[in-house]
Amino acid sequence: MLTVVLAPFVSALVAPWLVRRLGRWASYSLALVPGAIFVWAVLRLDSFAAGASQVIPWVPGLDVALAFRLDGLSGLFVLLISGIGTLVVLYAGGYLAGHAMLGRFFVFLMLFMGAMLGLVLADDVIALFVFWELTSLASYLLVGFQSEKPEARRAALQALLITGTGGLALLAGLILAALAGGSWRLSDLIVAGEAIRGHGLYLPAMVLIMLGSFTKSAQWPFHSWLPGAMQAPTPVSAYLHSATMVKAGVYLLARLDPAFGGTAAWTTTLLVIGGITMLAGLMLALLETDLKLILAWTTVSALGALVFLIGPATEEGARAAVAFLLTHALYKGALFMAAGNVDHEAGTRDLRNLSGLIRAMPITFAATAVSSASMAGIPLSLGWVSKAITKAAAIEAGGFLPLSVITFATLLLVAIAGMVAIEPFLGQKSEAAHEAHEAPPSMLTGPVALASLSLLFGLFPDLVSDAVLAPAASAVAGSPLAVEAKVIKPFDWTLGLTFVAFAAGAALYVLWQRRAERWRDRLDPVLSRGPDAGYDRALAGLARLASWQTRLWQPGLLHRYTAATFSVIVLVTAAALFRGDLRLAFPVDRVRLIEVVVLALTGAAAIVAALATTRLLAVTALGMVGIGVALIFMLFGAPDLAITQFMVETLVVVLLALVLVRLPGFRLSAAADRPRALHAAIAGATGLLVIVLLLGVLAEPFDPRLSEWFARASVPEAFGHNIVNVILVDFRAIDTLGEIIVVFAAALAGLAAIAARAARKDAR
Amino acid sequence: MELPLVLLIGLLTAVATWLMLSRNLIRLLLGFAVLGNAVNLSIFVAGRLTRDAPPLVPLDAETIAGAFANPLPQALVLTAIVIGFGLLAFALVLAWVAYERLGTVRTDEMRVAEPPEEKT
Amino acid sequence: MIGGWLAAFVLIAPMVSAGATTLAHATPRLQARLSLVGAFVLLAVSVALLVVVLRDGMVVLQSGNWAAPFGITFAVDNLGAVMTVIAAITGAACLTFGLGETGEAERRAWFHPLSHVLLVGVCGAFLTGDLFNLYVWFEVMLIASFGLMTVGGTKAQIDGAVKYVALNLVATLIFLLAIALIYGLTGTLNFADIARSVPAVSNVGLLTAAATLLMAAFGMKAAVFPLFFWLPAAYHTPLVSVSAVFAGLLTKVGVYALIRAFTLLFTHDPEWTHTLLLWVAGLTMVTGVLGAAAQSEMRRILSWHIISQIGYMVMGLALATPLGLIGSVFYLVHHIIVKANLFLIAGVAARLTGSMELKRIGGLYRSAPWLGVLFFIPAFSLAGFPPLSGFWAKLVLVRAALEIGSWWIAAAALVTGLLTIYSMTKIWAEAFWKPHPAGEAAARPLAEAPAAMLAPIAALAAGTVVIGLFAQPFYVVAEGAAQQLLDPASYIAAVLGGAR
Amino acid sequence: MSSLILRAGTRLLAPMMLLFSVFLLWRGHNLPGGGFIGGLVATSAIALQGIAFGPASMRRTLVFAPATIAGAGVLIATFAALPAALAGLPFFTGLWLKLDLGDGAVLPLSTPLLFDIGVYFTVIGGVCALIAALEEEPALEDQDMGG
Repeated sequence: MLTVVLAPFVSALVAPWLVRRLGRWASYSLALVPGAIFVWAVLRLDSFAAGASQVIPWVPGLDVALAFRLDGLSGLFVLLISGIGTLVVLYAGGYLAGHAMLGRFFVFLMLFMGAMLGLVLADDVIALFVFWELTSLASYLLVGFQSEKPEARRAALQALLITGTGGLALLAGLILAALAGGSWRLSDLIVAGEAIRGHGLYLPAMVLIMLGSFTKSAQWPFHSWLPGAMQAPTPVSAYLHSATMVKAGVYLLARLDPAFGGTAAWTTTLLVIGGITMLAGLMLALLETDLKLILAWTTVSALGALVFLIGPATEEGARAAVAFLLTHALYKGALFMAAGNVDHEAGTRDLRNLSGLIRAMPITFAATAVSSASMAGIPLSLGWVSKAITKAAAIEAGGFLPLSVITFATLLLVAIAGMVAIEPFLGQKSEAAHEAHEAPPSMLTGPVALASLSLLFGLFPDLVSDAVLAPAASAVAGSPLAVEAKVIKPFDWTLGLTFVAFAAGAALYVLWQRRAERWRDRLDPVLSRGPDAGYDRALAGLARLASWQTRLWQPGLLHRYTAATFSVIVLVTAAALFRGDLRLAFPVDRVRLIEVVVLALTGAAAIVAALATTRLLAVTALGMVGIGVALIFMLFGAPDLAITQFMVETLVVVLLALVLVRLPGFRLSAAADRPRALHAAIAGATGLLVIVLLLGVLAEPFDPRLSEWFARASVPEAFGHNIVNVILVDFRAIDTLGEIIVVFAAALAGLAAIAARAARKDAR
Repeated sequence: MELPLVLLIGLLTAVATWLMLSRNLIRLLLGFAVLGNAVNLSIFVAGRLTRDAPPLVPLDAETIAGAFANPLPQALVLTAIVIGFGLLAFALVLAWVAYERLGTVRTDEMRVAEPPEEKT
Repeated sequence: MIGGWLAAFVLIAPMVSAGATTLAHATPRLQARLSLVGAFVLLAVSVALLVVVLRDGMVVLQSGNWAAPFGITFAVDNLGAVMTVIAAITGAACLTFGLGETGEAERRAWFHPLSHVLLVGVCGAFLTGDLFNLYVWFEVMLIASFGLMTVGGTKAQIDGAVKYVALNLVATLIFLLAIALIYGLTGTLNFADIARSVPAVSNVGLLTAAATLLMAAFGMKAAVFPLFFWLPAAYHTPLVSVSAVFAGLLTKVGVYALIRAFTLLFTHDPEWTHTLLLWVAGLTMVTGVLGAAAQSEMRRILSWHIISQIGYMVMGLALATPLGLIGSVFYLVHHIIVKANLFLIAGVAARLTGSMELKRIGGLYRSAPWLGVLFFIPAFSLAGFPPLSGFWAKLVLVRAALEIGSWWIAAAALVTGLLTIYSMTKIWAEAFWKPHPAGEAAARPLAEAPAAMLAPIAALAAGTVVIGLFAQPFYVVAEGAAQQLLDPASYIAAVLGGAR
Repeated sequence: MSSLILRAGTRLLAPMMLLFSVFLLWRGHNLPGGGFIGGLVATSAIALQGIAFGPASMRRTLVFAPATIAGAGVLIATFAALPAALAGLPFFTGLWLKLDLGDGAVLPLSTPLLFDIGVYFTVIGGVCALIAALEEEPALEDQDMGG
């Protein structure tokens, strides 16, 4: 299975090369990869029910493995991903023939394919997440493929941010689920359902995982990115936004249904969110005139329907979900490709400019018609079969409300099917239709193949019901199920209801053709406040918050920075003092006059330095402070320090003089420093804190081990009588080494700065 | 005898902080110099003060007989003094270069790297 | 013995390089060659040291043959050795890049020696086992960074340098004051000896205050909230190779010091220190990433992201669980490589399009697709996208937080990840996807960038991918480092046990 | 800055200070002094020279470029740490060679002394580099200040 997942990644790496070498044949060679995977999966149909696993260690330290598991549900997905993938690769070869960046397109597409296969096959929680995020990433690049268009860039970002938000929630949710279930394998978690549902982390894990699924599968109110993603080239829409990526969320919900399902929270949330999404999507589809957008909204609706079906966590629901999953993938893939054909060949996909295409594009029309029929659930199509299963599920789930929701959805879908299949193709030839001609074979293979399958499975549902749908439904339900799919059913009142819905839908289509324009105008102000605008508002709000807080922290004024730094450090350190009893010492024994004089003069000099307004006075006062400190060192037994301090102070004054003399006409005026009270408070607090800290230290006993050892070892072991110097050049020579490097580097740094001054001539 | 010195350190710290909060770069650097002195004295005090002999072993002896000043803080302070000097020397050069390139030593007028936002 | 001398040579190599490049500053070509050779020698030595540490355990060097705690001890555990290797990698990459970037050799004669001095300081800080010695290496690093800030000499650089210098001078003195207090309380400077003495200090409040002061000093170096001001004020101004080294290494030395201090030295009052760190971590992440969201210049965006990422590293430390520390170590390694690379890529992008300002550039997607690949890898690694290195780092940290029920820090980490995606895609959309506002020809092809600039970028990107795809060995090293960090007793025994 | 008295005084004082600095360096291991203090004294002497006779004379006194001297000092100090490797001892272990000069006088040569010499030169080179550069750079004219 690792090979299956890796194959598309490898082919992504060679895709640009293939395109350059083989030109238009590249798509055929690339299609071999998903084609082979499809064959691989078909050959393994028998083992779907039993399930097959493969575990390759990846990061054992974190218990992360490349664990794969092929069962009914993942098998169904693998078939869809590879099967539709093959058709889409061929289709893209025609759709984007001659495009300058076709190679790059295939890189992204194959990358996505690999990620998607990994996602559905992964049996490891983290591996699943890895592939999940990779699909988001690949979709970002695909949606933004026409990157010169600002709308494409916006749509790509919106898709990434919304699915990314969900992705992060999902990560947290999956980790919590793994902690609750005690394993990082999905197959273990599914078995540990009872433990998970009883765990304290169940609810947060459920909410977070749902958030991830809902964003990925475009559930209300996170759906807005999906219509936007129609900025992608049509092959992408046909692949990602119908059959694969958007179904990832549904896949995850279905996958975890045995572990998480069955609680009131799970069922209610999924029914409500799925129901809203399903109906809202259909109604919004009616308001569109862009063929692709209509399809996008029906996709949103279909995803809602799938969530709605998974919600009750019943056997009927599982059957219905997988049946509808397959149905939708087949018809929606075909419809998107057909819409792409119309766009490609007639130059527009706006319904208002399209009609009468049937002459020019008969094959496209046929594929569209069959697929639309399947979408509407007309008899003899696969849609009809899955609708029956769905209705059974609705009845089981609780009768009236679910059933009426589904019937209402049928009604709307019939009208939409009319918009998609009848409006562009029948009637008088529009201007665009005169120019149009049928799409090339590469672009017809996909829609025709998928539409044929809709028809074939509609006529002979047994072809898929046992081999594919039953194992998949079993995986969703967590126990073995059979799927009974019938074309002909005994007549009862629900069947009557369906035919009533068909009739009403047809009527709605006829009426709607006249009224639609007015409704679109009327609803526009309402819809422009929807989640899509909410996304914009959120982004703008984020930008405002960001720039506000950046101005707050980072106003570009050094004195604010220093003030904040000192304040924070003083406050936090002072607060820490209260972590224990503070003892202070006040040692004042036998103070000598000379000490007092030196101390007083040093303090006075410091104050003068602070208040000085002329350079000379400031420098002199600073020198006085330095000499005072040198004298203090002298008084307390540190001659080396005193000499060093004195010499350094001299050189500082020399440097100060050399620098200050070069700053003509400037005064050290303190007048500009406005918030004096605040600064004085900070300065006072800092001084006070240092006093308290030092007096506290002095109250503690001192451990003189080191000094005593130095005194003992200095002469016999290091052959030096000046202990300070011995410390400097021997005991702690590395300090001194670092210190001379500082002196050395200070010189170089100064030279570099002076060179920067010379750079002014040619500077920016 | 430590108390008066600690009070002086506190005073130096307060003065230095006050100077470092200034918008004038030269005053800020003066503040750094003063604060450096205060911190060096703190290390000195933290090693405990003594008026005893400096840490020099008599040339004819193996060890110091009586009490002596703690040599370790002295070595540390010596290192700190030189490092502080290196930093200050560079900072002074930088102040001069800043004045020549930016035309000011007032930090609130240095707005090249973080330009104030235009009001829109 | 071999290990000890290897540790010594980690310092000696850049020191000799610094001296030699200074002596050769009149002959730029020779200087550049010496510099590059020196950088790769350092890399070789540090890798050898890492191998020895991983094989034989901690390397303890009692310099001058003076037993701890009297002399200065170098104590190299997994963390120190790994950091040294990463520093050497960054140094080699950025110096190579610098060959392509720096032009007028005379004016920039001090670029090479100062870079090596910077590496001396960084490596010294990673190796030392002595608090005051750590201060010295911090200063070495600092003064070198001061000089490097000004190499090139634009006005913005001088302005940035003023703020950078002023605030770092404050940090320096705070650090020194903290050392004074800790020395006054424990009477010693050796890490292991301090760790041993801390429980004996009776005045806990004072000890905690000293620890907090130390935290503030290291926090300033690490640019945590609310002490990060110097970083966004300066990091976008110097030469690209310089800001890449800074971005990769400098703040991380602060994080390293925080980790060292609050796993080894001060674990006496975690209720205060580690709670404080946790809050700091969360606020650092969020303010940093919001700061990035407000910017529209590549290097300013990246600079703010340094801050937010520092938050992640501190978060792992604050959680103080094995997994948390593994996360911190992993994050450090991943981040240095990725962040240095992003700065280098920004430099190439600016060279090809003429500006760092996103409004004024674009078109790289068409003109330089391979640069797009090279950007995509570190950018999405930074955002924590799998299967790149940043994903594992984030995964470990989030899992560590969730395991002990620190919900809000996990949430902050995830939200920060999302906003990181936002600003990385901003750069991507504006610089790469968007057509260049000055027309298609304004974006130059990648071939116009010198190979010396591209080679290190490609190498670092490859490293990011390798860490991502083959995370296990890196995880094991991080795990070993975390185990050592959580076992101060063996550190103390290794240092004070008389090993010579 | 170039008064006659200063020049005459410097001519006398500077060489003495330089000699004294070497003396401080030498005796530092046993009495107050050492590489730092010696280096600082020597620097003062050379700075004095520079103030009295201008930076050119300062550079003449130094013979080599100040940055080169500082770089050499760092190298000397670094190399002082290395001989221990030959003796199989850890980094920076002090090695002593006590030359017997006869008459009981002993000339102790050691790696710590070599190290201190490195310190001495680094301090001289480093500080003089800055002072010389500052003295040589002319102040720019005021009207040019916008840059």
